[in-house]
Parts: sequence; C-alpha cells; structure tokens
Amino acid sequence: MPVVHPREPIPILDCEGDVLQVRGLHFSYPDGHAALRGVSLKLCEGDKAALVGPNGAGKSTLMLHLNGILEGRGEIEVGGMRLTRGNLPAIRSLVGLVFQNPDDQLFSPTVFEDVAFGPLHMGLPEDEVRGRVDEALESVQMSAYKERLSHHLSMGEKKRIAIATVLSMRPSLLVLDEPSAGLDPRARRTLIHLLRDLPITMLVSTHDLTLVRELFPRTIVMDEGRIVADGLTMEILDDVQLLEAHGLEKP
Amino acid sequence: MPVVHPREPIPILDCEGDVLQVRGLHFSYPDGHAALRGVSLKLCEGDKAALVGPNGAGKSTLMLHLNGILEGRGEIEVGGMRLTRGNLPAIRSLVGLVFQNPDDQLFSPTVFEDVAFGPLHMGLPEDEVRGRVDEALESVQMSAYKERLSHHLSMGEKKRIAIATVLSMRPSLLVLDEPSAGLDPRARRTLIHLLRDLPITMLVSTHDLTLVRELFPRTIVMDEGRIVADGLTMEILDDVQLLEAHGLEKP
Amino acid sequence: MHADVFDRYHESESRLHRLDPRVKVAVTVLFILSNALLPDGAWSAFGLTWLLLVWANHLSRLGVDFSFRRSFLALPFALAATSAVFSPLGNPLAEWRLGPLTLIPTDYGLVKFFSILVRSWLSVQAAILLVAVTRFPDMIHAFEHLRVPKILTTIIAFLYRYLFVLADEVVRLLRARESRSAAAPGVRSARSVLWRAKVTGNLAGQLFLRSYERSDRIHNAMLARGYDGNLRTLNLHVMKPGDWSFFSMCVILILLLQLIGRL
Amino acid sequence: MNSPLPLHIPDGFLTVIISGVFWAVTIVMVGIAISKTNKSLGEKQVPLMGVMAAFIFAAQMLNFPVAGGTSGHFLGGALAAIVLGPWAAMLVMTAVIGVQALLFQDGGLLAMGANIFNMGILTAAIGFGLYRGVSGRTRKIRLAVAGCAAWLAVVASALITSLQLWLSGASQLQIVVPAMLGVHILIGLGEALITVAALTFIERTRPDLLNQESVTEKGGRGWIVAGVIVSIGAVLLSPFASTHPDGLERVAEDMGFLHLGQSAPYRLLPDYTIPFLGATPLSTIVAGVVGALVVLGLAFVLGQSLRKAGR
Ligand SMILES: Nc1ncnc2c1ncn2[C@@H]1O[C@H](COP(=O)(O)OP(=O)(O)OP(=O)(O)O)[C@@H](O)[C@H]1O
Ligand SMILES: Nc1ncnc2c1ncn2[C@@H]1O[C@H](COP(=O)(O)OP(=O)(O)OP(=O)(O)O)[C@@H](O)[C@H]1O
Ligand SMILES: [Mg+2]
Ligand SMILES: [Mg+2]
Repeated sequence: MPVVHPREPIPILDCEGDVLQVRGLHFSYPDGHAALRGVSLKLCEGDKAALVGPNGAGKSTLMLHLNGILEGRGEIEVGGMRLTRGNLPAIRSLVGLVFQNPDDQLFSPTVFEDVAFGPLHMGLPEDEVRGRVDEALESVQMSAYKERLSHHLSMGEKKRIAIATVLSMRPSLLVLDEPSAGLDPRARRTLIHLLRDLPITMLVSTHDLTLVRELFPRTIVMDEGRIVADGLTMEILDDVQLLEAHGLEKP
Repeated sequence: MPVVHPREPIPILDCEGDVLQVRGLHFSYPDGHAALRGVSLKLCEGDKAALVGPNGAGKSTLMLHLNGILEGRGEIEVGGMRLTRGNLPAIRSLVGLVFQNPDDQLFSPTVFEDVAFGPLHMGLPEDEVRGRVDEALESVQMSAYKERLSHHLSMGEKKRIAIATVLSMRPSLLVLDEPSAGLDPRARRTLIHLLRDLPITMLVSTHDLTLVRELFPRTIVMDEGRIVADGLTMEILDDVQLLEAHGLEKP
Repeated sequence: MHADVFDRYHESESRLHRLDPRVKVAVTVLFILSNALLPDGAWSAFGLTWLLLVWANHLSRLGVDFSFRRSFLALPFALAATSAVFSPLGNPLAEWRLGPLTLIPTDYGLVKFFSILVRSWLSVQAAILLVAVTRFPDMIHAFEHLRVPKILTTIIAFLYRYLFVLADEVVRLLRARESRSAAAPGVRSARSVLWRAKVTGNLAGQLFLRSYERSDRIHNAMLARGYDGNLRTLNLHVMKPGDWSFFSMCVILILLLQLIGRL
Repeated sequence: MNSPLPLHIPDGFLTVIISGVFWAVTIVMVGIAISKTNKSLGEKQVPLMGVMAAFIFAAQMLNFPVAGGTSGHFLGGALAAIVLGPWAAMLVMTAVIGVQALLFQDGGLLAMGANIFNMGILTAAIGFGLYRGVSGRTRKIRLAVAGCAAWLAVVASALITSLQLWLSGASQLQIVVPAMLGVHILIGLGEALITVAALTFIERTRPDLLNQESVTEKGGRGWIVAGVIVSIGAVLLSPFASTHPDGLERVAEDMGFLHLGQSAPYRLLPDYTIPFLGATPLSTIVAGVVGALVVLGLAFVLGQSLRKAGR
C-alpha cells in the first residue's frame, strides 16, 4: 500500500525548518577527500524525507554531521538551537542517529542495556530510564526481547532494537542510514510499517527506491557532496533523466 | 533488459544433475538448531539458478555443504564424484564458493595474492598460477587491479575480486551467497552483466527478487531448512501465494 | 576501507622503490645496528650517518627532508632518557634540588643523553624511509625470504589486512557510543568512571567476538580454496645484480662509518 | 596511530647487548609458541591468530574519558592470554608489536625483542598464569583475579622497561622507576576495568569460548607457577629496585666492570657505577604506598561492581 501522494505540489521547500536547518555545509575527510561541498537543507515538524544518491555521494557523511560526530564548515541548527561544541550533549538528545549496520549500533551485551544507554547517559533517574526503555521497545514491538543478548538476534530484530536505542532518548529528529539493507522482504515490510507509524520527523538514506516510493512524500537527491534535487517523491522518481544522471534507477 | 524467459516450461527438474546432486541432506548446528531438514537438489551444466527464502531459511548453510566446509547427513555428488573426506581437495577445485561479505573472502594483502591463493593450493606450477590469475581478473574486468591492496577497493570492486578468486580455480560450479547485498544500483547493474556473461553453472542465493527475475531462468525457494519450490522463475515469481507464505514479495 | 590513513607507503618512481625489499630491510637493520654500535659522542660519525640518510631521501624522490619531517615520533620517549643527564660518571656541571632529590647533571651525562637522542632520531628516520618506499606486503615477502617463520609472516599479513577492517569497525562503534552520549538540558550528564570503563569493556568484548567469528568465516573461505594447513606462496622477488651492488655499497659505507666513529 | 603507552622502546635507547639478550629470549619463546599453537589449533591457527592480532590492534583504539581530558586506554595483552591461551597470545602480541614497529615506527627494530618480551611474553605469563590458578573458582573470583592480572601485567611491563633502560645506561634507576610505575599504576587500572568488563561480556554471550580446550590450551601447573613467580617477582622487585638503586651497580664496581666500561671501545654495561648515594628514599616509599593503595582500591571497586553485576 504505497502512501497516497497529493497531486498538487505541497510547499515543502518553503518550510521554516523548525526541526533542522543546514546551511552551506562543507566537509573534507582528513585524507583531503571533499565529501560535502555546500549542503543546505531544511526539515519541518512531521517531514519524512528520503535521502538518495549513489555510493559515495556523501549521505552518511551528512548524517554524521547532524549530531555533531563530524564537524564541518557551515551552520547547523536543530530545533532552533545552533550546533556548537558546547551544546553537543543537548543536540544529541534531540537527534537520534541510527547507523546502517545494527552491529555498529548495539554494543552492550543485552537489549535492555543497549536501549538504556542513551537515557542513562543523559543522567535520568533509574525509574525514568526503565520507563523509557519499556516504551521504546514497545513502539518497535520488541518488548519480549528485553533480556535477550543482542549478539544472538537476527538482522531484522537487531534493526528494530537499533531504532529503539535512539527512540528511548525521545529525539525530535530520527536519522536513519540505510535501514532496509540486508533485510529479507518480510522484515523489510515490518520495518516499513514501523517507520510509517512512528510520529517523528525523519531523514532516511537508502538505495531502495521502492521503499522511498512507498514511504516518503519527500525525496532529496545527493551526488558528489551536493544536493542536486529536493522535492516531491512522485516527481523525482518520474524524472528518469535525473535518476540516470545520478546512478539511480526508476523502481 | 530482463532475460527472455521461454514461454513453454523447459524440463529443468528432469535434468540428470550432471554438475550437482544433493540427496536428503540434513544438518544441525552444534547448538542443536536443525538448519537443513532433508534437502534434495539437482543442477545441470549451464543452469543458472537462484536460491531464495527468508532470513534463516538455511541458504548459506546449504552452500557451505556444497564444498564440504560443513558436513551433514545425506549425499552430495559434484560432477559425478561423491563428496567424501578423501576427495575434498578435488571437490573444492570444482565448486567455487563466494561468501556474502568480500572482507571474509579477500584475506591477502594484495589482489594478486588473493586470486593466486586457490591455484597455488591446488599445487599448480608458478607459470600456470600466473596465467590463471590474469585470466580470472580479465573475466571480471579487473586486470588493472592486480597490484592493488584489497583494503583500498570499493565494495563493488571487492565483490568482483572475490568472484575472481574462485574463477582462478576454474570451477565447474559457481556458488554465490548474496552477491548484490549492499551495492548501489550502478554497481549492482555491473554485477548483473558480469554474472550474465560468465559461462559457468551457478547457484546464487539472494533476497533481491528483481535480480532473480532479470538474471535467472530457474528459482529454488527454501524455508525452514527445506526446499519448498523449484521451477521456472517466471512461474514462481507469479505465484503470489507461495511468495507470501515464505516471506517473499513479488518484485 | 577508510582507515587508509594508516598506510605509510608513498607512491613514487625511484631507485629505492624498485629495489628488492630484502635489500631494503637488510640495509635498514644494518644501519640501525650501526647507530647502536657507534660510541657516545662520535659526532662526526653521526653527522656522516645523517648525510647518508639525506642521500637516501634524495634517492627516494620524496624530498630530501621527507624522513626528517616525520621523525619526531620518538620524542615522548626521550623523556625517559632525560635522567641519563644525571649520570654519576663525569664532571658535575651544576646541582639542582628538587624536593628530596638532588640532581647533578654531568658532562658525561649530557653527551650520553644527546648521543641517545641522535641514535634514536637517525634510526627512526631510517625506518620511516623504509616503509615509505616499500609496500607493506612486499616487506612481508622480504621477511619470508629472510627465513622468518612463514606462520609469523602470514599472521602479520592477516593482521595488516584486517587491521583496516577492524579499525573501521572500532570507529563505527565509537561513533555509536558518541552519538548516544547525550545530556538532557539542565541535567548533569556523565556517569561514573566505572560505568564508562564498563561500556568500553563491552565495546572490547563486542569487538573480540566479532573478530573471533570472522576468523571462522575466513578459515572457511581458505578451506574453500584448498587450504590444508600448508601455506604456499609464490616467489615474488628475484635479486638482480643492481640489488646486489646497492647492498654491497651500503655495507661498505656502514663499515666506513664504524671506522670513523672509532678513530 | 600512536600507542597509548610509552612502553614501546625506540631504537637507540638500548645497548646492543641488552637488545641481543632479549631478542634471544624472545626468539626461543616465540619458537616454542609456534610449535605449541600449531599442535593445539592446527590449520585454524593462522586466520585465528591473524584476526586476533588485528583485534588487539583495533582494541587499542578504544578509549574512555576519565577526567580532565585524559582518557583510559586498552592494551589487551592479559585479555588475549586469558581467552586465547598463553602461547597463542604470545604470537598475537608478537605480530602486533612487529607491525607497530614496522608500519608505524612505534618501537624500534633492534629493540623489538625487548618490546615483545615486555608487552607480549611477560603479560601472557602473568595474565594466563594467575587466571589459570583460579580456573575452578566462582565467577567473581575469576573476574577479580583477571582484573588484578591485567593490572599487574601493565605494571610489570613498565617495570621491566625501566630496568632495561637503566641497564642500557639510558636513564637513572631512581628516577625512571618511580616515574614509570607511577604512570602505569593508573593506566593499569583502566586496563583492569576494561579487561574485566570484556570478560564479563564474553562470558555472557559466548561462554563456550572461555572453556574451550582447543583454544585456551589448558596448560599444566607450569603456567600457574610461572605466572605467580613472575608476578611476585614484579611486586617485590619494584620496591627493591627503588630502595637499593646501588645494589647492582656496586656489584659491577666490585667486579671491575666500571673500569672496563670506561676503557673498552664499546662498553658492555655502561653506567654500572655508583650513583649518588642515599638518593631517594621518599619517592620510592611514595611509589610503594600508592601501589598498595591502588591494589586495595582496585579490589574494593571490583568487589562492589561485581556485587552489583551479580544482583
Ligand atoms: N573516513 C573517511 N576518510 C576518507 N574518506 C571518506 C571517509 N568516509 C567516507 N569517505 C569518502 O567520502 C565520500 C562520501 O562518503 P559517504 O560514506 O558519506 O557516502 P554515502 O553517500 O553514504 O555512500 P553509501 O551509499 O556507499 O553509504 C566517499 O567518496 C567516501 O569514499
Ligand atoms: N554457527 C551457527 N550456530 C548455530 N546456528 C546457526 C549458525 N549459523 C546459522 N545458524 C542458524 O541456522 C539457520 C540457517 O542459517 P543460514 O545462515 O543458513 O540462513 P540463511 O538462509 O542464509 O539466512 P540469511 O538470508 O539471513 O543469510 C538460522 O536459523 C540460523 O540462526
Ligand atoms: Mg552511507
Ligand atoms: Mg545467508
């Protein structure tokens, strides 16, 4: 059941950017490779945007900037707060970043400990932490897995737990890096339902254009460290020339 | 350009199994988990078959049996030769197994050494080894990469080299475990062309049903350690009920 | 994949790059040995040794100050040698009181200290130049040819290969930890040091298990390609007359240095 | 990539004699290790050792913030010995130290024998020997001992490093021993905590690995004896070395080395001479007290955290 896309263009690009504003972001890796060459981007409350582009476009690099793990030239504002070194901890409680590979995300022995890490580190009292863990596991439908060892879970289960680890921090922006890679069709379907039902602003990078069509009203195309298109998914996925030019394929 | 599937059914299942015959294969992991519960399968010269099924179906486990890395109950014949401990070396030179993650497959510092590893361990003379390395790299169009260091390669390049490492052994059966996972559309396209042009019998496990439709005339569906369907791709991919029942989706 | 920064090899077209890796390894070891054998205070010999290095830098076409610019690695360790200044031998130069300690630098001690620094600095430069002009896999071959047990060289080859893979993994794990190291506004974050050490221990345990399981998969991949416990390698390098002559020349130069140092 | 510890001796600091002696010991030990692991692991050993070496290397990148911008680091020698067995751990550490020297110039080539001995062989003996001694005991005791072994391994490495420097005339005993020990007593704490946590993790997720005969190669009593002796030696030697800095040197003088040392073209054991006498009673006492306090504190902290974990 693909999302019903409105027929007339909605004014996405005029939004205020109340959740996220990125202005003129430049970044080069230590080896000199320029991965971001001036990225500007706005996200509003409730936006669900897909970030697509070929390997090496800079998607993951951009995402790592959104909660200050990488530091480039340019301005980033999250929830109206300018990202600086000083307020990194606060920003990180607003932006929940989920990495492509859940094995990179889950570093504690049990599911509970992993989901509790964020809230614990935020200095919340124990009761509150337990409450949040339960709630986060509930919303990814993994409550029964609380005491399981992360190591022994299947890929699809790990993905959900990985999402729970940031949900427990109650972020106002969820940033997911290739959430559907390596999932079998059933797990992928479950993930789609999960993402559709989460009432959070999200930015999701993916190579899976079928997923994009089903789930995201808005699509942002990156290539070579720049944003080359930003608009309604149905329009972008119809633009065969644009897709071809950036190593993508019509789903 | 999807492969043109013949309209009338070709007699796949009646083939002699001159390349591979598996009869009643059972296997349990040391922890007691029964991963294969009676698998029977035949492959003929020139077959290109896809092996699909949900996570945990036993696809990888089956593949590890085909060249004797795992040893289950049941019979396996490769090229008319019964697989026993005694003829493992001979069987391994007939079956080329490529793992999902090329980082597990490419364990030597340089591309050349990796591609030479198989032929060297078959005890071939140096000249012959060098000749085979050149030939294998040629057929995956990576001749220019001979002296490169494996860790400098991109994912797509690593995948091709991984295939070359078994091609240099001149296998009569190529077994690939999820070759397209993690590739962007462009790299995936290149891989599809490569596999289409290789004139070798192959068995390929994948979650990518679009790839299956484009590349393989024959599809084998596994679930819970058994083969639940085996036939023409176009028929199997049209059988929505079958797909649903085994966690798959019509592409 | 992106831990490439670890690589110390510098691509260039030069006499040194083309030299047989065995020669490079052997000459470097002799050079370092010669430094260690030169007596303290043999300044002229040290100076000539340094000229030899500059010449080698020039041969490498990486720039005459290539190894110099990267040679301050051993500096932190020099701290440990500062106490050599207070050697009881030789004539006292001063007397410092530092709490209960009485420190007396001596002329002998100073000579000793600077000799150690110079030796170490020259040796580090030689090693830097060696890895800059020799690809690491070739260096491993050189050790193989020089009769280092094959098991050891192969373990090192594996270490080199998977260093990059695992280092990437560590970077990603550290990122995951960092990205969730948040603080609610107004609440003082930061748990106890003990808790943090435990989290780090979890990362180490996690990494260990993954490495261990990966080694299983690699073992499978090796078996699949006919590995039976006997490692075979191609003879990748052949000593050419040019290699021999370069080697002999270096040996003669080093012997000369020793002679000069002892005059 | 810099190593977290100033334990990798660069070239130029050790005399040829000291380098040679430790190279000889190391070569013998590594030779034994090769044949032992070959027997116990067979064809599996190469990929296992190789990847484990990469693991140690990568694990040394792990750090955790302690306070005021400093951070704790992980060395891994004791952990490797506990999970892989002593011989395998020696090979793994040999490869690690070899690559650190060759690729990163972290530690010298001539000094490599000594470095391997200090950080590979010694830590393996202490780590495995002590842990093996309590193999039948409860989980808490095993973890506590593992922690102590990890701490001791670091401290012993630091101690022997200072002794080698002193024997080479590159530093004065009464300065370098307290300095090195002081730093590494603290670094060892981080090492102990991480080792215990990592072992806890492994016990929870793959307990089979810690009881696996083939990998851990349960050696006989020899290891326990060796581990305990080396540890006791390290513990006793540090105050001795600090309080009697003139001991060895007086022997040297009596035997006429001093004279020999000054006239020979290259001195056998330079600086075997009388240092300024009555030097530093206070500093060594302080080092000893700090050491004892730290051990007590460590035991206490471990007990607490284990009680919590066991709840
Ligand atoms: N640590 C690093 N050091 C140097 N270059 C890097 C590093 N990480 C990424 N790059 C380079 O930066 C560019 C952008 O990388 P990035 O990972 O952001 O791409 P991506 O769009 O996420 O690609 P993919 O779809 O493959 O995940 C690439 O060219 C990549 O090679
Ligand atoms: N080493 C192991 N020990 C115990 N059980 C295992 C092991 N490896 C796999 N299994 C289990 O065996 C079953 C089959 O696993 P297998 O890897 O063959 O599945 P697969 O079809 O390849 O799945 P995927 O699509 O996720 O790769 C799964 O239930 C899995 O959990
Ligand atoms: Mg990415
Ligand atoms: Mg699989």
